[in-house]
This record gives sequence, C-alpha cells and structure tokens, in this order.
Amino acid sequence: MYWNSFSEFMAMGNHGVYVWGSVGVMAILMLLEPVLLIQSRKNLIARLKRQFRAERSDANTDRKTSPQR
Amino acid sequence: MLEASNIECVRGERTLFSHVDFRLDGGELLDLQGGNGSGKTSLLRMICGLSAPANGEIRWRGELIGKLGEDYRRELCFLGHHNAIKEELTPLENLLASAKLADEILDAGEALDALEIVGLAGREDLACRYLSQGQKRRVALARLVNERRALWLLDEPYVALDAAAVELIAGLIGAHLQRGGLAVLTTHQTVNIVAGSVRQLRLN
Amino acid sequence: MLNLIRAIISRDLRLALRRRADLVSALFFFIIVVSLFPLGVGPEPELLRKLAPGVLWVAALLATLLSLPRLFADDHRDGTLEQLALAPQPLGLIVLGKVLAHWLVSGLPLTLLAPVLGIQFDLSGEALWVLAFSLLIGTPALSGIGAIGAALTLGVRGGGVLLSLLVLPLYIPVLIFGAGAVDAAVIGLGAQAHLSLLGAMMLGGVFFAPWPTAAALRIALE
Amino acid sequence: MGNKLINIYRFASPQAFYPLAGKMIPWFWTLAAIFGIAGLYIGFLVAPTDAQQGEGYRIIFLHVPASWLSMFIYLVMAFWAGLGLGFNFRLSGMMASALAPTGALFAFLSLWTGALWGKPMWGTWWVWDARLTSELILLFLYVGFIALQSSIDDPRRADKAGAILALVGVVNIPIIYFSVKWWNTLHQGSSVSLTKSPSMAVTMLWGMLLCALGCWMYSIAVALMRVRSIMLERERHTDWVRAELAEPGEHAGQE
Repeated sequence: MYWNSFSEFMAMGNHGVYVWGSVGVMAILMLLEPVLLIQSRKNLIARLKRQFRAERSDANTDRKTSPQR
Repeated sequence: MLEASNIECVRGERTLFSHVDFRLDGGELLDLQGGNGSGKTSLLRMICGLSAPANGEIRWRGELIGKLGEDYRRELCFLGHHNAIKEELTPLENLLASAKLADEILDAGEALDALEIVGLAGREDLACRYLSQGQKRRVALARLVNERRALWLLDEPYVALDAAAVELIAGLIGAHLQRGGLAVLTTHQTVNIVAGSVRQLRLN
Repeated sequence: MLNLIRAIISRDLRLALRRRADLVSALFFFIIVVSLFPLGVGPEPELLRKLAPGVLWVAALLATLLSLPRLFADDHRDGTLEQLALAPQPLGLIVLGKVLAHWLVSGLPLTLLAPVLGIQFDLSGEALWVLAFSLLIGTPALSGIGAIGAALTLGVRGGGVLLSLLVLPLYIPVLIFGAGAVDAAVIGLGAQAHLSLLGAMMLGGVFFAPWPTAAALRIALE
Repeated sequence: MGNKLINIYRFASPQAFYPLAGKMIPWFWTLAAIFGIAGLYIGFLVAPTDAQQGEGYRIIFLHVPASWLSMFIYLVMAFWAGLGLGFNFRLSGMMASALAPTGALFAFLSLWTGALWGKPMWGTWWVWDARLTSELILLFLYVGFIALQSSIDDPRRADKAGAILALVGVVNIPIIYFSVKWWNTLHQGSSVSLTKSPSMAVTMLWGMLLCALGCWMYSIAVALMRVRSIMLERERHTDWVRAELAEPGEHAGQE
C-alpha cells in the first residue's frame, strides 16, 4: 500500500479536487448510463405490453361481434 | 423477358403486398392497378431497381436485375410520378439534357419534332415554369417519341393530361409494343391501347 | 464517360446561371462574414494579418456549406435524381460531375474573391497569392466531402443544421492545411508542404468522395 | 459450407441473439467490476507517485482508458456498420446504433478528465493539445452519427446512412489526427504530454491496462443492454417479441 493515511489519500498531494473530480464524474456517468437504460427498457416493455393487450382485446371484440353481422 | 417471382413489399411495418408474380414478353403490356397506397409505385420502383423487394426476385432476360446493373438500366426508360424536368430550362433544353444524361443521341431537330408531336409547338423556348401542369407532363412524355429502349416503366402517365393527349400517349405506347417493346404502366383509369396483349395485375 | 461529366456540368451551370440570386447571396455571405471580423476585433493591422488566414478560410468553409443543401435537393424534388440514378452510367461519375459543377459556382468565385478581401486584412502580395492558390486547390475538396453530407441528409428532418454537424468535422483537415499554408506565407515560411498535402486532400475529396455519395443517394431514393 | 452460412444467419437474427445477449450481460458486468476494481486498486492504492507530475497523474488511470475506448468503440461501430451495409444483417445496424452513445460518453469523459488533468499540469483547463483536440473532433463525429440516425424515421435507411457516415469517419480519423498533430507542432510544442511519462512504471502500465479492460467489458455490457431494447422496439410487430413479452400463463390462452 502506497498511502500512509486516509486523509493523505483524499488530499492526493493537493490535487484532490482534480483527481476526485475526474473519478466522481466518471463514476456517476458510468452508473447513470445503465440505470437510464434499465429505466427506458422498463418503459418500453410496459408500452409494448399495453399495445399488445389493446390489439388482443380489439381482436376479441371483433370475434364477438362478427356473428351478428 | 421480364419476370418477377414472389415479390413482397414492406413499407415501415406494413406489408403492402406479397406473392406477386408476373411474366412479360416482347409486345406485351402490364397494367398495374390498385387504389391509393396499394403499392403500385413501389412495385414499379422495384422493377426499375431503385428499391429492393423485401422478398422475391426480378429477372430481365433471365438474369437478376441487381446483377445486370448498368446493362439493365441501358434498356429501360422510367417516367416517374414527378416529371423530372427543370422549371428554369425550356422544354427543348430539358429534352436535350435528359437525352444526354440517358446517353442517347438526339439532335435539336428530332427534339423539336418530338415537342411538336406532343403539342408543344411554339413553346419550345419558354421556361417550363410558365407552362401548365398538363404541358409540363407533355414535356416529360415527349421523351417517349424517340425512345427506342425495350422496357418502358411509366408511373401514372395519364395524370394531368386531357383526352387528346391521353390518346396520343396511348398511341405512342401502342407503337412501342408493336415494335416488340415491353411496357409496365400504373393507372387509375383504363385506356385502350390498340396493339399488343395487355395483362392486368391488381394490387390490394 | 467524359461526355457524361461534361453534360452534367453544362446542365448544372446553366441552371445556376438561371438562378443567379443563390450564387450571389452565397458570395455576399462570404464577404459579410469576413468584413465582420475587423469590426469585432478592431482594426490593428498586426492583429488582422494574424487572423486573416483563419478568418478567410473559415468564412469560405461556411459559404460552401450554405450552398450544399441544394446540391441534390432540387434534383430530388423534381424527380431528376431518379433519372440520374437510372442512367446507364455509374452514379459516382454523375456525382463527380455535380461536384465539379458545384465547385465552379461556389469554390471558384470564392477563390477569385478572397484576394480582394485579403487586402482588407493587410496581407502581403505573396500571402494573397498563396491564399488564392490554397483556396483553388482546397475548395474542390470542400465540395466533394460536402456532397457526402448533402446526400446523407437528403430529405431528412432538419437537413441543413444536420448537414453542418456532419460535414464540418470532416472539413477540419482542409481548414488546417489551407489556413496553415497562408499562415506560413504570412510568417515568411514556405507554404509548399501545406499546399501539397492540401492537393492530396483535394484529389481524395474529388475522386473518392463521389462513391460514398452515390451510395448515400441510392439509399435516399429507396 | 452451406450449413455454416445458415448458422451465421441464425446467430445474426435478432430472435436468436436477444436471449443470448440477455445471458451474457451479467457476465460482462461481473468482468467489468473485477477488472475495474483491480485497476483502480493498483492505480490509486499501489502505484507510486510520479516525480514530475505529482499525485495528479493518477487521472491517467481514467483518462487513458476513456480515450482508448472512445476510439476503439468508433472502430467497432464502423465495423458493424460496414458489415450491415455489405451483408444486410439486421443485427449489425442495431449494434452500431447501440454502441454510439457509449462511445460518445467515453469521448466526453476523456475530455473531462483531460481538462481536470490539464489544470494542475498546465495551469489551464483546456489546451489545444493534439490528443485533446482530436478527441473533441471524435466527439463531434459521434454526435453527428447519433443526430443523423435519430432524424431518419425508417430504421433501415437510418442504419445504412449511419453506416456510410461511420465508414467515411473511419477513413477520416487518421487524416484528422495527423492534421491536428501537424497543426499542433507548428503552433506550440506542448512540453508535457499526457501519456509521455518519463518512465512508465510497470505497475502503472498494469493499472492502466486493467482499467481499460474494465471499461471495455462495461461497454460491451451496456451496448448489449441497449441493443436488446432496440431489438424489442424495432421488431415489436414480430411474433417472437410478442412471445417474449407474453405474461406467464398467457401462452396457453393465446392460441
């Protein structure tokens, strides 16, 4: 292990802001991307399921009404 | 000579038509019919080679048109929905320019004759911008007068034309068929073409 | 083959001459943009000399960009493009003809105009020559590369802005060597290395770019 | 021979690839985590300081992998795009569109970390250094690709147009990089280069490599996740998507 103490590690020889600024932004964005992807995938699946259900119920009502025609 | 087998056309998510087959030989005319959006123009563009069918194949003299490429394009004459004429140019210039681009030899005298035949005598030197819709269509159709390529593909050739002009174009197509040419038309109305055998294909 | 290219060029030139307003407005755009810079940064000859290569080249780039959307759009709208695509010659050659015609009505006038504007920036005689020459061999590359973007954005929503987004990054090498050549001449160094690289780019832009452009046009027509 | 071709087509069909990708995603996430943690451990806890640049140099363990990945992803994207254009595989176009946002993300991260490195090293956030400038142009190329694809409604045309753009971009990237480098040496020779540490210690190299591997695995995982969504969206009118999304117990009732 290179560091003597945790505070020394955080200070990064006076470059702490830059180093942790890089690490922080990179970590946030690389976590955000999959989170957003999962979110949009959930929305997409919900939307498609709604659409399929609507189509199915359309088909069902067609079947019910067709003998009357 | 022109064969299509099992053609399928998909636009977006909708299948416009599928399992379309036809065969056309010299002197024959194929009349594509169908309502708006039935895929007539799409099929015509596939026959041109502008777009590829989702399924099936189109052959010319037994070879796939995609393989033939330029050799196929050298034998076809396509007139689309749009007139493909430039508003800024005169009918004469338009006719000469389109002949040049199609790699055909057409001198000014022949071009003038052609314009006279389609009823544009006296308007050869007027920019097309000043012509009516029907007259513009006639400029586009004037190409057919001297056109000797084997396969004509015409998309709605009669649109915007008066009865006399329709008669004239039908005559040109008839003469083409009598020379042993092939033609594919898309139409809304039925027009009698005196020569050759007419096949009909309805797309729904 | 040469006949075809000649036919395309003469047709496009004739069309451009019948629509002179477009041609002239692109040129005036060039003049105005270039003239804005001294007003923005001040009239010190020293500073202007330093800025001149970059300003003139960037303005030439933007002026070229202005005329690009119409390169294929008119032909597309009136159905001529379909006829061109169905002509019994390779579409790439037809595109080459159109690129050359585009250069004749946009790049060439810019080249002829630039030395006059260079005088406003207090450029020396030699620098003016290099400026004109760099534009002469650089602008064909701009037309060629721009044609790819014009074909890709044909009939697409927000085509004009999108076109600049696609094409400007690809223009960067031309800008660097073009402006660099003039810069070298201003400082008094030889501009030959820049100019030969620019020449290579011109050949690439004019003879390579028509093929992807043709492919993009076929996609747009499908 | 014929059999092999059919197999490739089978694999390249979205229907076959969708479940496969779903199974692969957790593995790539695991690999990304392992490599990433190992790389960061070496980079931030083990590696010694750099005599010339101080502790600030540790940004290298983020900056260099991000730059590598941003360039590598563009190449991979162009490869898929070209494959799609040449052989008409539906899957390749989808892969290309799935990769683009991740590539753009890495290009942005490379710029961001580069700026945060530049400040302590050069005293300024932005230097027109050849690497940073090329990275900026690469970001423009990604943005152009994404913008072009998103403004074309027909996915097949979007794929093909994007493919042409990506291929033109790939041809241009070396030219752009070379020209920017040339321009840079003429105007100012920047004394400190981001990667040219006087002696690249072996531990540093290992740290960088592991971080890059981590980013690579991450990109694959994320791209697979995105491509699965794209598949569902584009193939929503096909039977396999319906079957995929059918609620349990519904299978019986469907026929």
